[in-house]
Amino acid sequence: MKAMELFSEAKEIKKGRIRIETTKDKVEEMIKKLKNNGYEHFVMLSCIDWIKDGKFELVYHMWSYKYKEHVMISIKINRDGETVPTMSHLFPQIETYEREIHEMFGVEFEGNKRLVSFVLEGWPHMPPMRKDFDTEKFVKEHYYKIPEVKEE
Amino acid sequence: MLVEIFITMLILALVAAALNKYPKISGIVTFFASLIPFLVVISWSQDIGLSFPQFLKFFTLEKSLNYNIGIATFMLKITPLGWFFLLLLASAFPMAILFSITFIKKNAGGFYAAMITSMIGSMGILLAQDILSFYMFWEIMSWSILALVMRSHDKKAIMSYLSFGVLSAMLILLGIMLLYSETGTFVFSEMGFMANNTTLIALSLLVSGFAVKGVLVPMHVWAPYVYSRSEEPFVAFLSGGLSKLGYFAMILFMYSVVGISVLNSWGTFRDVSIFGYTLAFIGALTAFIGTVLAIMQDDLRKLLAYSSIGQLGYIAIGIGIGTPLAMTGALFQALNHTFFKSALFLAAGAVYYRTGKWKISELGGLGYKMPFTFLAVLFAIFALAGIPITSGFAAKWLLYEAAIQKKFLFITPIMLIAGVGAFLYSYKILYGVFLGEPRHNVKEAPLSQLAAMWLLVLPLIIFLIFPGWFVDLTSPILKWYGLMPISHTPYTITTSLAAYNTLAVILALIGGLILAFALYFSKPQKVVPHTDNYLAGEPPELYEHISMHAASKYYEPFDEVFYPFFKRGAEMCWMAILKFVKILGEGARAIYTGIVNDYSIYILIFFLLLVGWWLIW
Amino acid sequence: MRQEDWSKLARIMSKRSLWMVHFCTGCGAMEMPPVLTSRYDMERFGMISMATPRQADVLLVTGYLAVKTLKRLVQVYEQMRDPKYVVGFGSCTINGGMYWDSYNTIKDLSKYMPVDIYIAGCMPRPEAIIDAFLKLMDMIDKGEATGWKKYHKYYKQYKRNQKMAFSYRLDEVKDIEEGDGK
Amino acid sequence: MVMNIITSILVMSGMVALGFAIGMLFNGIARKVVARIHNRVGPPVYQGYIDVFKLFSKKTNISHGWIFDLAALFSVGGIALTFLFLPVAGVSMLSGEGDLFLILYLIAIPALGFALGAGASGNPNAAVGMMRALMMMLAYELPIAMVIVAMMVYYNTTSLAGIVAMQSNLKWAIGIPPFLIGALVADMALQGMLMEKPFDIPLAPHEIATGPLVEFGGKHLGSIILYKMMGTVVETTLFVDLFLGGGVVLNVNQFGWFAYLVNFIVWFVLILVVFLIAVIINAVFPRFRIEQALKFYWKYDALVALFILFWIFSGVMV
Amino acid sequence: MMKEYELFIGPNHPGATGNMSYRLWAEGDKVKRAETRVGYLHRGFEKLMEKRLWMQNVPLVCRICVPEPDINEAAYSMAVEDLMGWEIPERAKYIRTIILELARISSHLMTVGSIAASLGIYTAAQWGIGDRDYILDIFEEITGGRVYHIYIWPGGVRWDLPKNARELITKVLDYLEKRKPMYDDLILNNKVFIRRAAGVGVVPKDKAIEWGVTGPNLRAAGYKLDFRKLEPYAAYDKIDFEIPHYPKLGEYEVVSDGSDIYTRTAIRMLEIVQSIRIIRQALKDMPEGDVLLKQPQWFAWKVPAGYSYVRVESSKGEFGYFVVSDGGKKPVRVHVRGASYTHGINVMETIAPGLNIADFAPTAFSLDVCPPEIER
Repeated sequence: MKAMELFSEAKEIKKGRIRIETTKDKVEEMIKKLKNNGYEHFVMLSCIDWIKDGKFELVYHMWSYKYKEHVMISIKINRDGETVPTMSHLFPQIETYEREIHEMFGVEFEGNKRLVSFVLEGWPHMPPMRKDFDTEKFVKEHYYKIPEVKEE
Repeated sequence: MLVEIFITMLILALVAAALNKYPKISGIVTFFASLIPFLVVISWSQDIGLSFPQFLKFFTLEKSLNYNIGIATFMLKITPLGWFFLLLLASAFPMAILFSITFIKKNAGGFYAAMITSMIGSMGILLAQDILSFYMFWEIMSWSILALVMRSHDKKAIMSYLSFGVLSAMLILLGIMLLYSETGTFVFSEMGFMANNTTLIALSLLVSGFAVKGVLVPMHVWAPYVYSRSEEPFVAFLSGGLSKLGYFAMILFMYSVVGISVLNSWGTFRDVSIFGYTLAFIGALTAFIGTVLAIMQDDLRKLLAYSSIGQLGYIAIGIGIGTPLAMTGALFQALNHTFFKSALFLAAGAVYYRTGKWKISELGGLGYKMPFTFLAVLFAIFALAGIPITSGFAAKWLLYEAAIQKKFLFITPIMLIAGVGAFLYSYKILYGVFLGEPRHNVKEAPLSQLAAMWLLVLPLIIFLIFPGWFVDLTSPILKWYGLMPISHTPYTITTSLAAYNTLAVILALIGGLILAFALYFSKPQKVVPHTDNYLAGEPPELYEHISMHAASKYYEPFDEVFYPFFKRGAEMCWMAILKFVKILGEGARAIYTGIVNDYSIYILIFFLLLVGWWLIW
Repeated sequence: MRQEDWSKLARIMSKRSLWMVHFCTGCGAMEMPPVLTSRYDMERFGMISMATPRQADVLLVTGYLAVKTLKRLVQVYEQMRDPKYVVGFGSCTINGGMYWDSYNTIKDLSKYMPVDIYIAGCMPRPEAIIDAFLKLMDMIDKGEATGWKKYHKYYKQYKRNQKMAFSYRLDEVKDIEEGDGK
Repeated sequence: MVMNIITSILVMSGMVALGFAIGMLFNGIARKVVARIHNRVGPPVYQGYIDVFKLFSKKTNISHGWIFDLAALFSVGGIALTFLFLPVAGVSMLSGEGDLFLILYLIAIPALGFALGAGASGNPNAAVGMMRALMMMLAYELPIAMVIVAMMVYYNTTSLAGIVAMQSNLKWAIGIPPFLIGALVADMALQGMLMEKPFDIPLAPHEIATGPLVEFGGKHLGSIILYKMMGTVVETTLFVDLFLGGGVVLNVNQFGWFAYLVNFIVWFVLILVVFLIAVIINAVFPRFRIEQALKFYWKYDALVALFILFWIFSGVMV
Repeated sequence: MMKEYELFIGPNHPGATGNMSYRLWAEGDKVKRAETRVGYLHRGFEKLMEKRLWMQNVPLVCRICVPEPDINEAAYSMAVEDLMGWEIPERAKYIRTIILELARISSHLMTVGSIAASLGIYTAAQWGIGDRDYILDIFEEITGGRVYHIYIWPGGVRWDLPKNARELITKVLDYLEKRKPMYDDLILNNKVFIRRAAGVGVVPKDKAIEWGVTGPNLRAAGYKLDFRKLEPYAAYDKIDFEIPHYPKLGEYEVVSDGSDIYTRTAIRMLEIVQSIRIIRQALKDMPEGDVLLKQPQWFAWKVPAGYSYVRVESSKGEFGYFVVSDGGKKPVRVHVRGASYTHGINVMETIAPGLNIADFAPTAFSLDVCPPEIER
């Protein structure tokens, strides 16, 4: 069945692109349902930092080869202290996406055992993809302050 | 005098057993006891026609000893063949004891007593001139080995030894009975008889009985268990020394008792008797199978056990072919094997003594920690693999030449490929134990252990440069059998096919090394630890520990190709033999259950009774 | 022959036999295959790429360097044997190039290891790369490519800078152990 | 007497130097030929000399301890020693002092030295590479051993010099039908001996980063490369001695120094041709996995060799 | 004590597919466990793009995937066009098709060469990279850059093709068609190659979609799925071409079942043929006209708020751009889905246990793992 028929909250933003806004406790159910109804390709998991609202938006992208439809399930969580249950048991590649989002945004995924460092190594500062992390300032204070090698 | 020697050794064995509480003193006493056979051998050297200098003749010993008892005559006499094998055993034996002084800690008295009785048994076998004394000493030797195997407390080892020992004893007994019924005498020299089928059966039974000691396929099944479970000094002596008794007995019965003309009368193939050819083929098969199985092992002792099987196969090839070249080769291989395999087992013991590990995959990097052990092993392995840096090559070369001389088109490639296979498991030992990632922080082995190993390695280096000396050593045997000794000088051996000049090899090697050194020296160099290895750029300090030792399942692709064949083959062999043996084993166990410890004392009592009986009559 | 003659001969020989480390640190590595293969064929000048740093003479830093890569690069550089040369490749090694404000890439390679020659551009054309290598050969011939000596001489400073970059915090780096590099 | 010894030592050192020189030249030629197949120009033919010189002139040398150093010593020393025992263009330096079996075992000395060094570095890549190298050795030894045994029995000598002498007056072994097939079998084995594709499994850069060579550099690598380069000369010469009469075309007693010159040129051309065949096969094949190589040699190559054995066997029986 | 030993394939290793690393736990010659380690190329693109104007991001995006930069430009441009609601000129669509297909050929040539090289046929790599250079020459002629072109822009392409483009491209395509039998003889019909590649590194068919496998790797597993047909972009809907997929491997004998090294290589080889066909058609059918929408103030764009996910079929698989705008001058979030993200990490880690060490690098190469698209 098509996503529009499956979920009442689904809305089509353009041809072949469907957006569903929901809450985090319903996500697992929805992904399972979509997976069983022809949406078998999990495209990616994305995170958006809406700093003005104090929210992170997690977007689960799924695609159906059958209906040629792309579904984006979007949930919003608080920027600080809110955890999300992991979905890595549904699609194996979600584990990696969660690992990356954990590292880049600091979102905690409950139940994901592999939230170890992914891209960065020994990063002591705030997760860099957050909007309040100013990369220009960091570069100026870090890399440009490393002294040149002085030749005596 | 001969009797006195036996009695002295026995008394020393009793003393050693009595000193059970003081393992070191007991060991030292045994060490002195173990020197006696060696002195005896040296003192006999002139009697068998070797021109040793006079000062080596320590004391005069009677050469023979006859006792009559009712129906039969017991005769002991030194022959060139017996002398040669006694030399091997008598040189390996003290080294095993020297090694045990620091190695054996638990219940040492029993160990030493059993070791000495096994040596007494071997001496008796080598001197025996009649079937009865031969069989009696054979049993003494076998039972004292059992006592030593019992010390492992490993059911599988004990059971397999016991069942194969009984099998062997039965085969030998049957053979002896057949021979006796055919000739009506026990004395070897009186057994002039015709070539008929009974003799063939008797000889086949005897040879297959001896093949159990000589671990020829398919009688090898017990060896890996016993070799890999018992204590190292004993295994060194068992594999290095006692296994030669099987080959001694084969030569004795095939060429002395039965005689080459009788063998040939059963049919020949290219002037080699079919009987001998079969033995040679089994030998080649043994060499190949032993080698392949050795490559697959992870347990150091098991690897050495299978490599023993593989290397002993070569001796059978030489005995089977039976030409002067082949006999010299077989005897040379026997000598090499005695020294290098004893040294290797002792080195394995030393490694265990320091690290407490047998598995190759759990060892590693000991080469820098135990450099002298490593060098001893390296030389022993050169001998084992036949690299022309030790005498190991000469023996194999003689056997190859002998096979080509007889145009053995199918045995020679098998021998060659088994020789190459030896490189594989040798490197497994070298890499797995001594090279690779250093994992154990240990000291060099104790001095007595090192001394034992190095004294065993030394002859290999001496006979490398002067293989002619060895040929001198064996020429009395060849003459005794009416064969022409091969032409040689101290450092060259010439055959009808080619010549081998060790001096040229050594000088060229030295030349090559000088050349390499000239290219090599001068620049300063920096030694880095293994942690600074190339890890595809990954800095090791980021990781707690990076495991770099690849010794586990080292020849895994090889195993994958060969395992299916050998699994099935070994299984079938096992099934057939085990079923047969289990019945015997059950019976044997029924008699011997309840005896917990220290079999040696019982053996001693048995032996005392036997000797007493023998002396009174 | 005198010592100088020998070292002159050694320089002439080693300039015609530069072996590179096979390490694609950044996107500049995309132009290395054409340089090494049939179109431009650097083997004409004796240059081939080797698998491990132990065997190689030239470290080619092909493009931007993430801090994580810099750690590996330093390891590789220290595993190489003297004399060794570093070629900085692309604008990113000079000043960060396109990624001047990226939090994860270093901006100036010469702070962390001595660079013998830079190639500008994003990314440099194969012709530019060949030209740079010919210049490097020239420098070796004249004895000017002395980056490896510099690394030994100012080892402490280089080590300090590397540590500063690795830890992402300048205040944590205080004292550097003694040593002169490998 | 003394003069004789000095002369022979001089001749031998000259020959070893020549062997190394040819080995380095072969390296350059091989790279040039492969480059032409790749559609490129390739390095100059003297590139081998430059590379070796550079490696020996490196300033620091990183070692992994004395066992590691043994590798370099044994590999160069051992291969030079092996070369001395081969008859080269009919000139027998020490080949009268040992036979083919000795040569087969002498080749193992540098290999074992190399193996020791590779193992001593403690690098897993080196260990895996060495495992593959030893298994390759086991694989290709079987067919080549069968062919060699067949030749030994046929010529009734085990001496390589003897086999070469039997083939004088252009009665090359390759002209005898079983040994024509034998030469093909041995050429397959040679491919493995020279570690050229499809049998360059021990080095396999994409899999184990050049395997045993992984920790070698500077003079250590220089020694190993010298060993490899000389190894090509030794192995191709062995092939030429066995099947192509050692390149002897003119009788030395009859033509004097001119015969030496011609023989050397013929020998050089022959080993070059044998080597180039290997190099060209190398350029267009991927490499096997190690168990595939083992199966290839023990199944197909050895089967053909067994056929030759039976052929010779029936001949001998008759 | 650990029985396994550890091998690092990469970052400084000939068997590494770029600057990434696999940490292997192996025993004997078999891999027991593998871990993909990435992050050596991380530049924080997505962060940098949030700091730059919409138009400034164009030169940035092409750096994300180095072997095939044009798909990034195309996908980013399409996402912006999607949010803006633009319809680009017809000629621009055809030019985009030509450029993307040329890029696909160049990428596939390199991949096929690398797969062959990782199995030992260095000649194939030399030829492949040598022939790829002719395509780079075309790019240079059209765009001025060899590797990074910055040619496809939001609103079309930067400028029209040069006058001699048709001859140039046709010449190279003819040459490539002439070369193809040589490649076949060298690689796909080579008996030793078949021995090495068939049945190795298998991605099972029933798991392929669930694991997120896309592109040629998915087609090698037996699905006839291609985003050029499923969601046509540029001018693909007007062009007739086939989707090579297992088991329809054309002239190559089917020696394996499913997505193994051999089929993945064969699919790539067949796709080159299809790309040549597409380019020829596009060159023939291309209409005259504008190539770029007339848009003033390149640097003052304000893109309407919204979410847009745009995918293109790259040579490695599905390449997606998730672009979020809040109506400002800069994007709020650009998230790139590289095809290698699943291939390189999840699939490799799952299929690695039991692989031979010898087969590990060829498997990684045949999945065409490209690290910069993983970590960006």
